[in-house]
Amino acid sequence: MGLIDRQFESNIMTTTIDSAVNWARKSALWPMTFGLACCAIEMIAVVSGRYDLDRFGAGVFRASPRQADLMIVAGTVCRKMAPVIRRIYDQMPEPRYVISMGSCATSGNIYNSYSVVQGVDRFVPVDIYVPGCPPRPEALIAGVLRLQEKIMEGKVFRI
Amino acid sequence: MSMDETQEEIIRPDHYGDDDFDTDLERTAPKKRVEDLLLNMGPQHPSTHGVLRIVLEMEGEIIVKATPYLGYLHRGVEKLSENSTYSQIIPLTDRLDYTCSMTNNYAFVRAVEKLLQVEIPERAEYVRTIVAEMQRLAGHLFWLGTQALDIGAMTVFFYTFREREVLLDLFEVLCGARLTMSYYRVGGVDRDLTKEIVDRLYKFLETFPENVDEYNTLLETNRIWLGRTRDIAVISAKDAVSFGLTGPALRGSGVNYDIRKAEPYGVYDKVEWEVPLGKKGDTYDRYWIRVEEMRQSAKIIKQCLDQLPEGPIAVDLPTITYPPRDKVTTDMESLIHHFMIATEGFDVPEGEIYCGTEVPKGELGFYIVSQGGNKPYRLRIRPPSFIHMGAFEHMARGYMVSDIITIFGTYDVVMGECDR
Amino acid sequence: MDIAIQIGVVLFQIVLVLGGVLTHVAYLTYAERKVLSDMQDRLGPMEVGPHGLLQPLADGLKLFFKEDIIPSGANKIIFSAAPILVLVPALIGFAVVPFGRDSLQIGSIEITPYIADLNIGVLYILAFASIGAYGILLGGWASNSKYALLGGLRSAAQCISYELPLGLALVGPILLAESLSLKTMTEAQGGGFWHWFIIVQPVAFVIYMICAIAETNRLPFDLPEAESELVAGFFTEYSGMRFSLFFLAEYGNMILVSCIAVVAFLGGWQAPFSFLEFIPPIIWFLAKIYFLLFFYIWLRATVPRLRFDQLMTFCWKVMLPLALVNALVTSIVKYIVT
Amino acid sequence: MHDIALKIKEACPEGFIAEKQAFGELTVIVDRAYVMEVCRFLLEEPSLDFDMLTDLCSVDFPNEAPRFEVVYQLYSLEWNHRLRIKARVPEDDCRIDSVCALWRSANFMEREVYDMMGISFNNHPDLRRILMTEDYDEGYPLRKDFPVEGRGWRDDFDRLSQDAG
Amino acid sequence: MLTGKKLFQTVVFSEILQGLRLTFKHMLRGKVITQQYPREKPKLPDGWRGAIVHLRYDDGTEKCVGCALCEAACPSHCITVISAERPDLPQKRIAETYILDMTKCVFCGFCVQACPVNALAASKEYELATGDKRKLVMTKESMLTLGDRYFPVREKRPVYSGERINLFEGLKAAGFPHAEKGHG
Amino acid sequence: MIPLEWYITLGFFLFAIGVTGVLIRRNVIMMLLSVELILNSANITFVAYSNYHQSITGQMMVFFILTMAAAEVALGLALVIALYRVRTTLNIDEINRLKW
Amino acid sequence: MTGQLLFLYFGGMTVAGAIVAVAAPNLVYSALALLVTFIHIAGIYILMNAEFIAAVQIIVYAGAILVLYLFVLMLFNPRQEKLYMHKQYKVGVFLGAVVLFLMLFAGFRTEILSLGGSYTPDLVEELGHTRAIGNALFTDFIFPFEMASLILLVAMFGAIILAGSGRRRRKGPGGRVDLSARDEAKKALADS
Repeated sequence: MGLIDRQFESNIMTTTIDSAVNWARKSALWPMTFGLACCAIEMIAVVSGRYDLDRFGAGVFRASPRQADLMIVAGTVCRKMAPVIRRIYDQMPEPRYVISMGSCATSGNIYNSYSVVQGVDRFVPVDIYVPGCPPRPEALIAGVLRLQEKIMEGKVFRI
Repeated sequence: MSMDETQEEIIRPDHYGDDDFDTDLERTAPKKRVEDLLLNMGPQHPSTHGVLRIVLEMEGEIIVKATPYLGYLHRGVEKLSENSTYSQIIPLTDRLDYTCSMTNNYAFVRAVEKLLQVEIPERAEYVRTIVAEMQRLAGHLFWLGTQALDIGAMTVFFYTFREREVLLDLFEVLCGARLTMSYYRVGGVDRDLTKEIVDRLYKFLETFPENVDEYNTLLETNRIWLGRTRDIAVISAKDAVSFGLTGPALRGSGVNYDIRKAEPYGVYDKVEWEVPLGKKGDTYDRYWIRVEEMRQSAKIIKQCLDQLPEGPIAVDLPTITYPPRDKVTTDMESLIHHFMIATEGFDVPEGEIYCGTEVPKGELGFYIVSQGGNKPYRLRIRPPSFIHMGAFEHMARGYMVSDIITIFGTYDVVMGECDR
Repeated sequence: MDIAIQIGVVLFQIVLVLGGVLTHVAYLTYAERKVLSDMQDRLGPMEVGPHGLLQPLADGLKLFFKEDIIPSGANKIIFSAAPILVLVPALIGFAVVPFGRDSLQIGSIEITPYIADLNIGVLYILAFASIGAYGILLGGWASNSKYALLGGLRSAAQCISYELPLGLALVGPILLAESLSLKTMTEAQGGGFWHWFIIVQPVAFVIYMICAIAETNRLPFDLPEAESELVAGFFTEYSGMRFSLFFLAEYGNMILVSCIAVVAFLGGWQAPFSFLEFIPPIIWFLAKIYFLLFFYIWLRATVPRLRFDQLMTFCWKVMLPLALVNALVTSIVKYIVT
Repeated sequence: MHDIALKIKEACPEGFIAEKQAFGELTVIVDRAYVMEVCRFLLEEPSLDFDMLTDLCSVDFPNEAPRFEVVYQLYSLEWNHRLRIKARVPEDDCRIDSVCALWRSANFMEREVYDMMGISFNNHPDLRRILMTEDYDEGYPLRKDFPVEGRGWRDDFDRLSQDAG
Repeated sequence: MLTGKKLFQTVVFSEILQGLRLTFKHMLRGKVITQQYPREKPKLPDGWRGAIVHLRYDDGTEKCVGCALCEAACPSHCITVISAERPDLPQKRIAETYILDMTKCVFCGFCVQACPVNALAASKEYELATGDKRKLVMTKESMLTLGDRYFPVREKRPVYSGERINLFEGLKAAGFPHAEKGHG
Repeated sequence: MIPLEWYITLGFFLFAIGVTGVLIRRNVIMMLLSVELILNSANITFVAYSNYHQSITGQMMVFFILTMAAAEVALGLALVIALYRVRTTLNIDEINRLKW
Repeated sequence: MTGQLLFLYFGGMTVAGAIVAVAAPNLVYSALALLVTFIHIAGIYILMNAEFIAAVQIIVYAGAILVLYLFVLMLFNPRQEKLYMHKQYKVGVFLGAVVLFLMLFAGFRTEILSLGGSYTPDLVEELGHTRAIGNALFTDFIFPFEMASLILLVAMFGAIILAGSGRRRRKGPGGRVDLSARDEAKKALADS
């Protein structure tokens, strides 16, 4: 995202380029290696042979936030961890997406306690919520697919 | 290196100044000559499998000090437990060690049963043992896959997860969930082993040893793997005991301590199996022990399946377990018990107990202080991972930075259990 | 006028080779994911285009439109220059690689199957390969991050160290071919696969392959970018387009070292048997390269990663003496035979 | 009276307060001033040989006179027996001797007790908060008077970027 | 001691070659275990614990009687029940408001077990991903719709022929303190 | 054909710049780098004369200078590292004592 | 003509790079500028029909020597230095200029005789530069060659001893370093 973003009027040309760029973005969603708790195990399972997130071009897990597009917040977000998540989010380059995976990240889940943040959306904008404790790998894939739909709806160049 | 040389090396920065009159130099030369490099790993770091932060103090590539900072996944389980009924704690224990959640359930219900002093039916004991061993398989497979992935052997990860998925499929049929099963109940288990599951389990056990061989083809004799794990994170038996290590981490050092043998529970005393022991206490030994434990678990499951008796899967104590479903709508007594258990849970006599159970990571203990009533007064979880982390610094000292992942992986630490 | 035509031809050749190499690089990433997943009992990219064929395109396009961050503490000029400093040496080496036998004649214009035939071809490639270390080193330094700096230092140390046995392993074929030109080297191996230098120089070939893997930072030598230790090595702080340049360079280097291996040991574009010569030489050349690339990926699927000190020890205590002994023995034998 | 309890009483009569047997487990209550002495005896006496400190935790009894209770779970690999040692700590002088010198596993567990219950340990090498942040100032979560939901810290995101450090 | 065979194995990298053989074998065998999810849906077992739904009797009336046992049994306190008398049948009670916060649900199945009338069931619904968190707060209506989709076969409404049991009286008689709660 | 003088002049320039570098910089590493420049100027001159005289001796000298440069850099940098370890500075003005 | 233009480019870049290298406040910039210089010097060698020396120039100077410098630089991790030049840098520049002037003066006053040796461009064309150099190196110059290798060997030992001193630690199996001596020393330091 930079100078060219949302600077042009909507016409056939920009619409086509828009959909091409959106297609590229949705087809190469590189997630970040970012597991917090239980859901991380299912996130790892999503990469494994049975579910194989790589089929959607999203199997390239990058360890550095600079190269990632998608942050899957997988697990309980504790107050001690919150600033770190925020900083990692800040380090990611635009366009960046956040999936809140599992009940813990969405709302704190069963852990209504002194150290658990009641939902990651309190300090990071979340694009997709995937409920479940933990969600099945398929549910996470469904979340990624839902995110892809959302990306396709987005506007890149047009006003 | 002799003692004197070291002293010279470390003291030297401070020692000019005594006989020095060059004030200009005094100003410009810092006191400490070689700055130890501080490297902060985590809390989000690909190899920590969770949220651990380690601050490494290094001299070149050598770790001088490795301080673990915990608590990034501290969820207050102990505090929450004090406000939940005993049955409501079961889902909380699921999420302690989430790679093998049912063993945590087992540890907890065993502790409560010890307090309640109930005898559970034989079939339930068998089912519990089978399921706990299946979970051990799943947990060790997970460990093997991720440890191999960290050291770079990515294919092993996919192969172990292939078997793990088969197991999880079985859990799905048995408990209705893949990871956090909440399967064990105080007084028994939730659902019965069906014929289908037993058959599938037999089929799985047939091919499982071959699959273990497959991982070993890629690892066991591979010189790179040997180079990365042999003599890494060595801990002597004495130190291991002093640090309170349990499970494979302790047995790697050659200490024969397995609660399943020392204080048999379930049906571990009715089946034949062995406790694999290491010699050196290095990472390779622990790897070997876990692989061997998988074989032993498979053996245990097979024997249990062969011996599996018929009978109920939970005690029929109306004060503890739900009455049978069909009776609730017809029988007044049952309905009342149903209501009481659903809303109030069950009352537990006053007392305090400590009950340790062998989970894949080590000894998971529950210390329950009850003052009567349906909620524990104090529930203390003795997490093996947390105590293993205490030995981290001791084990990491003197190794290279690249070994950090190996050293970290060798305990099989799960942060959910470590931080609770 | 002649000069203009010559320049035009060279430009055409450059465009052709660069285009070919970059296409190969793009689809090498795809092939890597596919082969890896095949070996791991899974499918790999499937949904982007038929069987995921458009995946490299999507990746490239996405990276191109991604925000490009220069970290606040970074040295902007060097930070921007480093990826180019890595990529250019990787691509420039292709200028001397002979891809085929026959020149293409269009009227009076002759298009050779190589851009240039330097009589110091091997040295030329080695010289530029050594420049690649700068980009890594500077990229790591300019990022102003400890992880990147450590990764950069490690990577540069690795590159420099493994360049020595790599070069020494090539001494064998050079002695046999009595030339540093890649074209002459290929021609010296004509007439059946038993003339290929791999037959008489198997040790050199093994040393070369191992060092080439180390040079290109592939598993089991992918220390600089070992995810699990140093996050992503020297390019930890790079994002978007600059990051993809590093990626391109890595895969470009892979193809380049395979090209040299094919030319120096596997007879270049020569067919293994004379009756198979009806197949165009370029096909043979590509087939050999593909085999070597497949081997890289195959190895990646199989072995764990070495530790840094083991890596260096392996280089200095095993590879270098072996390569030296090999060069010595080769020269002595060559002296006796001729 | 249990053998082990008898031995403890013989070895350290001033420190021994009571013993309790329930659910097949032996509990010995000792005076907090003599915890170190008793523990050293338990570790070094060959016929007891409690070489593993399985667990160390604390319980809060807000309505009783010495408010806190520190609980040690000991295990002997050699003899395969377990023992629980308990010592009461009053609220106004919330400290007890550290047993880090005897069992190295005590280090982290004592830090946890300090973090969660606020009991200080004398001679502990590195007594800092372990699970909560080091500047956490709402109190000690496992005390009974601490609300489960905490006192607002979990929703305090003012210093989000600076905290990351 | 380095025997001849061992030396040979070390020199030719025999164990790495074995590993290479294994991976190559896997590639050739092509036993792919991947399920192509959006196209191939997983076959979930009957006991799978997905989203919690409400059930109906065969005559279309809902089973739930609003007893709030699920609320009490839920470990994560994600269920809220407010019960009321049915206006048409004063003796019968229903849940006037039934809210299940899916974002907090742990899918443990305790509520299903607690329900005395089998009004709750765990469906196989798991594709709940959404961009709007509010959609995850389930009401009785949405749960009934889900239940209709997943449990098309409905149970026959039981007809109580015998003496009518007064549950709450019985509970009170048993000294059960929270019996009043059932009345809402 | 490029006249010999051009090469010689280039060599002179490099030499002068190298000398200046040695004289004006305070950093030990920088001084060593300037010495490299001086060596290179000698190399250029050698090759130029060799080319002009059609003799290979000059080029041979380049090889030996290269060897010497490699030896110099190895030893020089080792010294710099040893120096830095003791004095924590690379500033030549501060490294002015005979005794460490 | 083309050759002269090329020379002007290469020579200009060489000198410019050298000046930047000497004058740049940031050491890394200096090293980079020097890299530019070295590469262009290689270009000049090619103009003089010495392509083997050109390749060696890049491999040795750019690929080894300068990388070593950069390595050491990065170990010390320098940033911009404030006082990177001497106080009397003007004197230094002046001296440099004097040296240049004297050399130019002397150089252009001297008449150079063309000796016309056996090493003609035709010969290079026929044999190849590499072969010519190899022939010379291993016949006429074999003694200096061996001496050079000896010098390198000595330098290598010297470098290892100098840079490695005080850094050696006892390494156990698996690369573990025994740090207990360090601990005791530190403790002794703290106690005193």
